[in-house]
Formats: sequence, structure tokens, C-alpha cells
Amino acid sequence: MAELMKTIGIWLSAYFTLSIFSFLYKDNPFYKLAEQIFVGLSAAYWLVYTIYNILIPNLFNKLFTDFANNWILLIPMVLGIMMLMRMFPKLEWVSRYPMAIMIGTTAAIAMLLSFQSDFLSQIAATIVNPFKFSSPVDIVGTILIIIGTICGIYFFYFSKKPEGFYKIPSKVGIWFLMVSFGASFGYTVMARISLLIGRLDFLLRDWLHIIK
Amino acid sequence: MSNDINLTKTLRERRIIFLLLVLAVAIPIIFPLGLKTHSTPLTEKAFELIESTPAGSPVIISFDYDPSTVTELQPMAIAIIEHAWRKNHKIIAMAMWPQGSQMADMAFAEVQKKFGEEKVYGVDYVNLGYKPGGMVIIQAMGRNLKTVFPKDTAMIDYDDIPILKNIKTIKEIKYVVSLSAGDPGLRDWIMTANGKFGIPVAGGTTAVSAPGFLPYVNDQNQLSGLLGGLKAAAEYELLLGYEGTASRGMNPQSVAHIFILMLIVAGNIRVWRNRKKEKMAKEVKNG
Amino acid sequence: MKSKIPQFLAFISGVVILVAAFIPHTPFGMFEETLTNWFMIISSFAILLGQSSLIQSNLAKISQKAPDWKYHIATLVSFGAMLIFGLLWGMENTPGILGQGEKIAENLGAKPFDYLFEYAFMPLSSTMFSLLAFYIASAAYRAFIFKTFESNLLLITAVIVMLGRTSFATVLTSWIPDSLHFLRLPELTDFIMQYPNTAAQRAILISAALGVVGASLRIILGIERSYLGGDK
Amino acid sequence: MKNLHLILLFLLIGIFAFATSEGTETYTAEDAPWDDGTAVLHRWNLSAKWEFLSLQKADSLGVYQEIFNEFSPSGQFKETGLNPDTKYQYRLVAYNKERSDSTSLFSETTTQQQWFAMNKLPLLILLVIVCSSVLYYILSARKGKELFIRRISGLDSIDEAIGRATEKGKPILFVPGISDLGDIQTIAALNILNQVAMKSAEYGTEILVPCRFSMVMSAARETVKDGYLKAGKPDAYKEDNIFYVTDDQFGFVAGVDGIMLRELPAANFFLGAFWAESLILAETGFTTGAIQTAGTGQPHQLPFFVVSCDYTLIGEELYAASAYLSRDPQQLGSLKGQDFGKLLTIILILAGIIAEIAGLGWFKNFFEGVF
Repeated sequence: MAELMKTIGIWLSAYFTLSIFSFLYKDNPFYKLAEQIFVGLSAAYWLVYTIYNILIPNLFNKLFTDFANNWILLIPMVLGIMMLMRMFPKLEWVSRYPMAIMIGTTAAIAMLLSFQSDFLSQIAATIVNPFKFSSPVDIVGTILIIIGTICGIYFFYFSKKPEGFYKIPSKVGIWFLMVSFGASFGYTVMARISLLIGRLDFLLRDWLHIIK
Repeated sequence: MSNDINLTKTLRERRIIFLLLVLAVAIPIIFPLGLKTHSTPLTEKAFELIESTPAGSPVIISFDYDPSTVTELQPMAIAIIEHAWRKNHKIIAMAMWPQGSQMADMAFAEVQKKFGEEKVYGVDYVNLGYKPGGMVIIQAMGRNLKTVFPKDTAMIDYDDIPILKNIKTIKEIKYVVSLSAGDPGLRDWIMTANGKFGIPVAGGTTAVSAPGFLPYVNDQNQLSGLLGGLKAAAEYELLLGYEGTASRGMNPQSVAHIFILMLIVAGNIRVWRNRKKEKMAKEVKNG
Repeated sequence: MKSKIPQFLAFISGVVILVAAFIPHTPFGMFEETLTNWFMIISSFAILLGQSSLIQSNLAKISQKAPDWKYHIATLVSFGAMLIFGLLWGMENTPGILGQGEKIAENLGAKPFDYLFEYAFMPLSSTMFSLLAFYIASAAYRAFIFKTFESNLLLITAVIVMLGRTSFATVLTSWIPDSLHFLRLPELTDFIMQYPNTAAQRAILISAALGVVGASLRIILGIERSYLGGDK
Repeated sequence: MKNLHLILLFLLIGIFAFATSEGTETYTAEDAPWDDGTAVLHRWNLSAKWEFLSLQKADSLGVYQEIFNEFSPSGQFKETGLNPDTKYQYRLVAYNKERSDSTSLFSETTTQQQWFAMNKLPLLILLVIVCSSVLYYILSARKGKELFIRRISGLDSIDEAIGRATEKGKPILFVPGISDLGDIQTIAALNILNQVAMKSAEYGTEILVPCRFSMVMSAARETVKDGYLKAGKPDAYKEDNIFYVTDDQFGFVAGVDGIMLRELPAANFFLGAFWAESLILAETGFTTGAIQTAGTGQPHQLPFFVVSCDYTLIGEELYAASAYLSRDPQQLGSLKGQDFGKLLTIILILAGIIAEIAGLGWFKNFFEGVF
């Protein structure tokens, strides 16, 4: 029975895979159906996981088994329920309270952490004496990092007209950005192709058994 | 009228390219070229982190992706788990994407086959499941791990899981590997686990986001190694000494890259010719 | 009033986090712990909200007979099925309302929820994104054209990186003598990634971090209120 | 004679060296500095004859339990997860392979909670500087002070593109991203839309705005209407040109693609948050021969826009363009404050490198929180 169900499952997967691919020819009912099923499954997945992985262990279980020590959790629960009021236009304002707490918390944490990791540490990482290296590749590379970082930041500096001398760092900055975009372009191509490999591998191997 | 011609022509051209791409990927899957890959410093750095961590260390692998990027990230997950188990690390799996929890179970099951099912749930590994909140949640893990994860995915209490016995906060963890397809993910781990708590963090990401993470690989060691995309997964398999799905994928990957490059060249030639034609037509007109 | 109190709440929660970051002494750490734990619970309700409004909008489309409304029935059916299976028998190791459902799992090879996940959700999700491979190919032919100096720089780097990350690259440039080894494609790719790319990405990170500080500060101080919506 | 002196000298040094290494066999346990009193820092320095070590902590009954055993002749280990304001007793046992010889070193410490995390001082100082500059500029902008922002080059194309569309008698297409109204990128896009709408009203060219969300659609309608009003042509405004397509990502793209291929707009604007669809939109627009202007804060998508569009607003340029056009004091002030931060960064990096070259390590250490 389980074997049969597995085969059915694989055919089901193949059906869905081909339905989505059919969009490449043109938009059609198979694609539309597959897409809507995807939306439905995805929503239910989130819901089930939220209930079983968070609400039950972190909230309800604590409240039901040890209320005396956990009654304080009633506050986030009420705030959470207030959040749901957003669904009703008249009570929408109620949801602003929990929203404000979430936004305030995230804002403060994001501010501290990104200032540390993306600002302070990045500055520290750029402060390197390029001449301490012995290999010419490292020396040139480190000098490129310093020039590129400074000019790149200058490109995003909006308080000065890029005229005369000030045109130079801005121009150099954009060149570095372009090289970097080129690199991410190449990597993106790589990523998208990988996804296709995965799907074709499934079709050829698991479904059609052309390869073992 | 001309609009319609334009439309059909565009569509026809597109379909031909689509078909060619399928062939460029499918043929090397069916007939592998036996291409080999070689490892790069970024992958070796991640490998080194796991290799040098002593046996018995508790470590976190965070599954921050969903099935859409499974081709790139699942081989990494499998390779990392295998490596950690070879070194006898105690793996604590968690997920910042809900589907990640399921991906973790699949990866563990896959590696268990290789280890003859000898790794024991709760002793060698545990799946704590999904929690929302990104960096806020990692910050909370720095205060108290048990409040964040009162139970694992099998609904076993935190205190009853042997692996977690001496672990109060994330600070006791020896390294974190985040397999990350976007937000929340590796960036949150770098900022919080490393930036705030000083724990070594390595990452596996999709190739799309890999270039953006390179500034973190520096002498500050914000990121101790980065696996970017299928190629890096193949490199990791190479370092571990086996050929898995990623290594196999490198054949079609290489051929498809060449195909895309050929398309760029062909496209440029076409535009160049059209321009020349236009120019000539203009010259004739202007006589 | 309706916007003053939320502003105040955002301010207080922001300040608690900021203070706790610099003062390790009790009770600030405890405040932070409480707040971050609450955050998790509230955000899980936010997820519930997201999913229920999705269902609400689907119902609305069906009742208004919007174009393609029939397909939205499929959304609801698949949603219902997955939800019910999940709630009744749970998933993977997690038990549901009716326990682990061993009998069904034995016949099906997996729990119903996991079965749907593996054979429907997984292929749908991964195929959806693999469509992009095709669009990249088509764009490569029709739009990636050498034009200005800047975009040429981008394209040339892309070509080097794309080649450098294939298995062919080693073969293609192994003839380059050892003294010029850094010109070999894989090494050139690594060089580009490690230096110029890092420099540019670092500039982006630093500028973006300043942006985050600006935006967060505005939110905490209540200067920025757009997240409260409808306040104009 | 000389040789003898040398030998003697070497011997002396040798003995001295041996004696010191023997004599300084040390182990200390200290409360980790600047924290919440939950960690202890263990440091040791052992002589070369030991091969193994065992660091042990006394439990409540006074029995020593091992907490760490990785050997290194001199090293440190940070023990975490302790209780604040508690006294702990430790023992370090070093031994050789056969355990025939061993030594025990003892230490004790009390964990303490501190009132300030000194290692975060640089973070605090710089954060205060950047925040104050942002606040200062927002306040000055509110008071009506003229703040200069350079013109963003991508914006220059607006006139050119609209002019071309007018010449050809074709419409303009404006896609305000695929995010909802909560995203600042969408807001920035709508600010730019206002300007584009005003110009297109002046030129008398039609503007099409497909939207992915109904919220965005209503906001876009307001914005365009306002633009037409500013141009003095409120009658020319057509509400139906700003329309909802579908929520679905790829469905939306397919819809916009169709519009491009049918209507052949002479100018396309893709501004706002874009993900994977950036490529499909820009490609189709390119093949129809439109002048394309794009801009997004999503760094992954910029490469595709740069390659297939004529003008691209890169990352923050999108926000700067929005601030430039809208003159909203909040946006302007914030942007100026951040600009100050960028200038500061450049100066700090340059000064730091000079200090490094001069061998002054403290400058860099300061950023790492090490004094």
C-alpha cells in the first residue's frame, strides 16, 4: 500500500511540476490551478506550524500546565488577539498597540545590531595596512578594497554636486558597484540554473527512471 | 498589425530558447561529462571551522529555507550534518522558516542512512523546530534557550532532552551554521550570534545572495566561511570525499553556463547586425 | 489618542532594548528577555492574521465572482485539507489532536500532512522558482547587450564569474604559466569576489546600516508613523 | 676563555628561562568583565611537561566536576551560563600521559553584574553621533532650512522619456514595485510617480500604472490625480489608467508583460521593490524598444536593471530621488543626517589606515571594543 501511494505521490509531483512549466508556453488553466493549490497549501502549512511550534508550546501549554508562574503570558496573548482585530476595519485601530510594540522592538534591535555588524565591524575590517602583506595579489587586493569602499560610500553621498574633482570618487565608486553587480549577476544565473537542474533531475530520475 | 507580428515573434523566439535550455540541462544529466570541481578558500574555511571544533561540542544548524531552494541548500545541509556527525558534534537543529523544520528532518533521515541509523535522537541531534522573529529570537536565545524552545518538535520537554542538559543559553554553542535562502537567515545570525554573542558563524546560502555576504568574511571573522550555491555544495562534498547530488549537478550546471554565455554572444551579434543594417539603410536614404 | 499610545509603546519597547544593550545589570536584562519572548508570541498571531486575511480575500473573490474565481475554490480546498490533516495527526514527530495516526501513516508511507508536503508543496514551490532559469536564458539573448561603459563592466565581470564557476574554467586556462597563476579563471573569479565585490558590497552595507539607524530612530521617537497607517 | 663565558651565559639564561617557566605555572579564574555576571574567564600558563588538563568546578557539595579539558600550554576559556553574584571555586589539574605526575592549581571568583558594558563604548559614541546628526537635520528641515541634495542622474531621464513618448504618441508605463504600501520603497516610488504624472500631464501623454495591491492602487490614483492637478489639467486625469492586475507575483508580471507587448509604451518606469520579476519586466521592455528607467533598493535585482535599462537608480538613490522630489522634511533630514554619517565613515577609514601604517594599533582596536 505504502509503495503504491509513493508511486501515486511521484506522479502527483510530476503533474504539478509540468503544470507549472506549462506557463512557459502560455498562461493556462493547469498553471492557474497548480498555482492556487500552492497558495492554499502554503498558507495552511504556516498556520499549522505556527499553532504546533509556537502557540501550543510557548503559550497555551505554559498557561494550562503552570498558570501560577506564567500568568504574565496573558499579556502577550491579549496583545496577539488585538493584532487579529486588523481583520475588522472598525476595530483596526486596536491592532496598532501590539504592532507598535513589535515595530519598536525590531527597530531598536535592528539599529543596534546592524550598526555593530554592518557599520563598526565593516569600518574596522577596512582599516588594514595593505603593505603588511607579502604577496602582490594581497597588496593590490587590499588597496582595491580600501579605494572601492570609500568611493562606493561616496557614490551614495548626496550632499555634494559631483563636479570637477568630486566627480572622480563618484565615478570610481560606480565602477566598483558595477563589477560587484556583475559578480552577483553571474551568481544569480548560477542559482536559477541550479533550481532547474533540481526539477529536471526529479523528472528524469524519480518519475521517468531514465537515469538511476 | 505590426504589434501582433512583434508579439508572435517575441513569443516564438522565447519558446525556442526555453526548449534549448531544457536540452542544455537535461542532456548532461542523462550523459554526465564527468567534470570535476575543485574547492575554494571560502568553502575550506567553513570546513575548517567544523573540522577544528572538538568532539562532543553542542552546535546549531539553522534551516532557514524552504523547498524552493532545496536543490542548492539541501546538499549543503546533508554534507554539514555528515561532517558534524563524523566529528561527533551534538547537533541542535532549528528553523527560522516554517518549512525549514521539515527540511531538517529530511536531511537527518538522509544522513542517518549513511551512519547505519546509529545516531540517537535527543542524544546526537534534536530538532527544536520553527520560531518566528529572526534576530529578535536569536537575541532571546542569548538570555534563555528554554523559554524560546520549551519543547522540541516531538513535544518532549526541554529538560528531558539529554543533548540540552548543560545548555542554558546560545553562548554555550560552539558554532552556528545557517543554511539560508533569504530573510530571516544568515544575516540575522551574523549580527546576533556573532556580533552580539561572539559565536563563530558559518553559512550556506543560495548563489543569489552569496556576493552580498562576502564583506563579512574578514579579519574580524564575522563569518567563518561561506558556501554559495550548488558549486560550493559540490566542493564540500569533495572535501568530505563523496559525490552527492551537488557534485552530480555540476555537469549540467557547467553546460548551462556555457549555453547562457553563447546566448549573450548571439544576442550581441544580432543587435550589432541590426544596427549596421539600420545605419546602412540610413546612409542609402540620405544618399 | 488612538495614535499617541501606540507611539508611546513603540518608544518604551525601543528604549528597553537600547538600555539593556548597554547596561548588563538587573533588572534591564529581564525586561529585555520578557519583551523578546512576548515578541515571539505576538508575531505568531501576526502570522495567523496574514493567513486568515488571505482566506478572507479568497472568499471575497469567490462570492464576488471575480475573474478566475473558480480557481480560488482550489485554494480553499487545498488550504482546508492541509490544515485539517495537520491539526488531526500533526506532522513528522509532532502529534496532532488524534495522536500520531500510525495506521494512516503506515498505509500512506507518511502522515497525510507530510505526504502533501512532499508530493504537492515541494514540487510546486521548487518548480515555481525554476521558471526563472528560462527567463534568464531568454534575457541573455535579448537584453544583455553591450552598451555603456558601466554596463559593459558589469557584463564582462558576469561572463568571467559565470565561466569561473564552471568545471570548464580550470581546463580552459590551465595553460597560463604558474607565474601568472592569478589570471587563471577560477582564481580571477575568486579575486573579483574577494576584493572589488567585497568593497562595493561593503559600501552598500555601510550606507544601508546608516539608513537603518535613521529609520529606527524615527520610529522609536515617533517621528515616523507610517506603519500605523491611515494617519494622514 | 671567551667561549667559556659564552657557555656560562647560555647556561644562566637557560636556567633562568626554565625557572621562570616553572615558576610562572599559573591559573586564574576571573569574573568576565563588563557583562551581566554570568561568565567566568579562565586563564592558564603551564610548563611544557604537561600533556593534558582538566578544568574542574566545585559543585554544591564541594566535589570537583570537569567543565573543560582541551589542552594547550597557555590558553583561556570562557565559561558561560553561571548565576550572577555567586562565588565559584575551581581547580585546574594538569597531568602527563600516564597520569604518573600531575599538578593542581586552585582559584576562585565571584561573578558580578556590571552597570555599563565598557566594550560597547565605541558603539554608543558613534551611535549617538549619527543619531544626533539625523535629528539635527530633521529639525532644521522642519524649520524650513534649505537643505541641498544633488540631483540624481537617473531623474534626468524623466523629461527625455516623456518627450519621446509624446513624439511617438505612445503611453508611459509606470510600475511602482510589487510590494505593498508598508514598504518605504513603494512610498518612494509613489513620490516619483507624482512628478512623472505631472510631467506627463504637461505633455499631454497618457500614463498607465498597473498595481499588484489594491492599497497601492488607491494611493497611486491619489498621487497621479495630484500630479495632474499640479500641472493644471485635472480634466485629463483618467482613473481607469491606474488599475489593479492581480496579487500573484508571476501573474502580475505576465499581465504587465502583456500590456508592454500590446500597447508598446515608449517609456517604462520600474521603480520600487522588485524581486525575481525584475528580469522579466526589463527584458520585455527592452525588446519593445522603450526608454527604460528603473530603481530599487533590492541589491540582487540591480544587475538586471542596469543591463537592460537606460537609467537605473541604485539602492539609496531611490530614496534620495524621492526626498529630492517630495522635499518632505523627514526624508530630507534623515538623508542629510545619514550623509553626515557617510562622510564620518570615510574620514574614519582614512585616518584608521594612516594609523595602521604608522603602527598605531589602538585606533583599530577601538572599533573592535578592545582597549
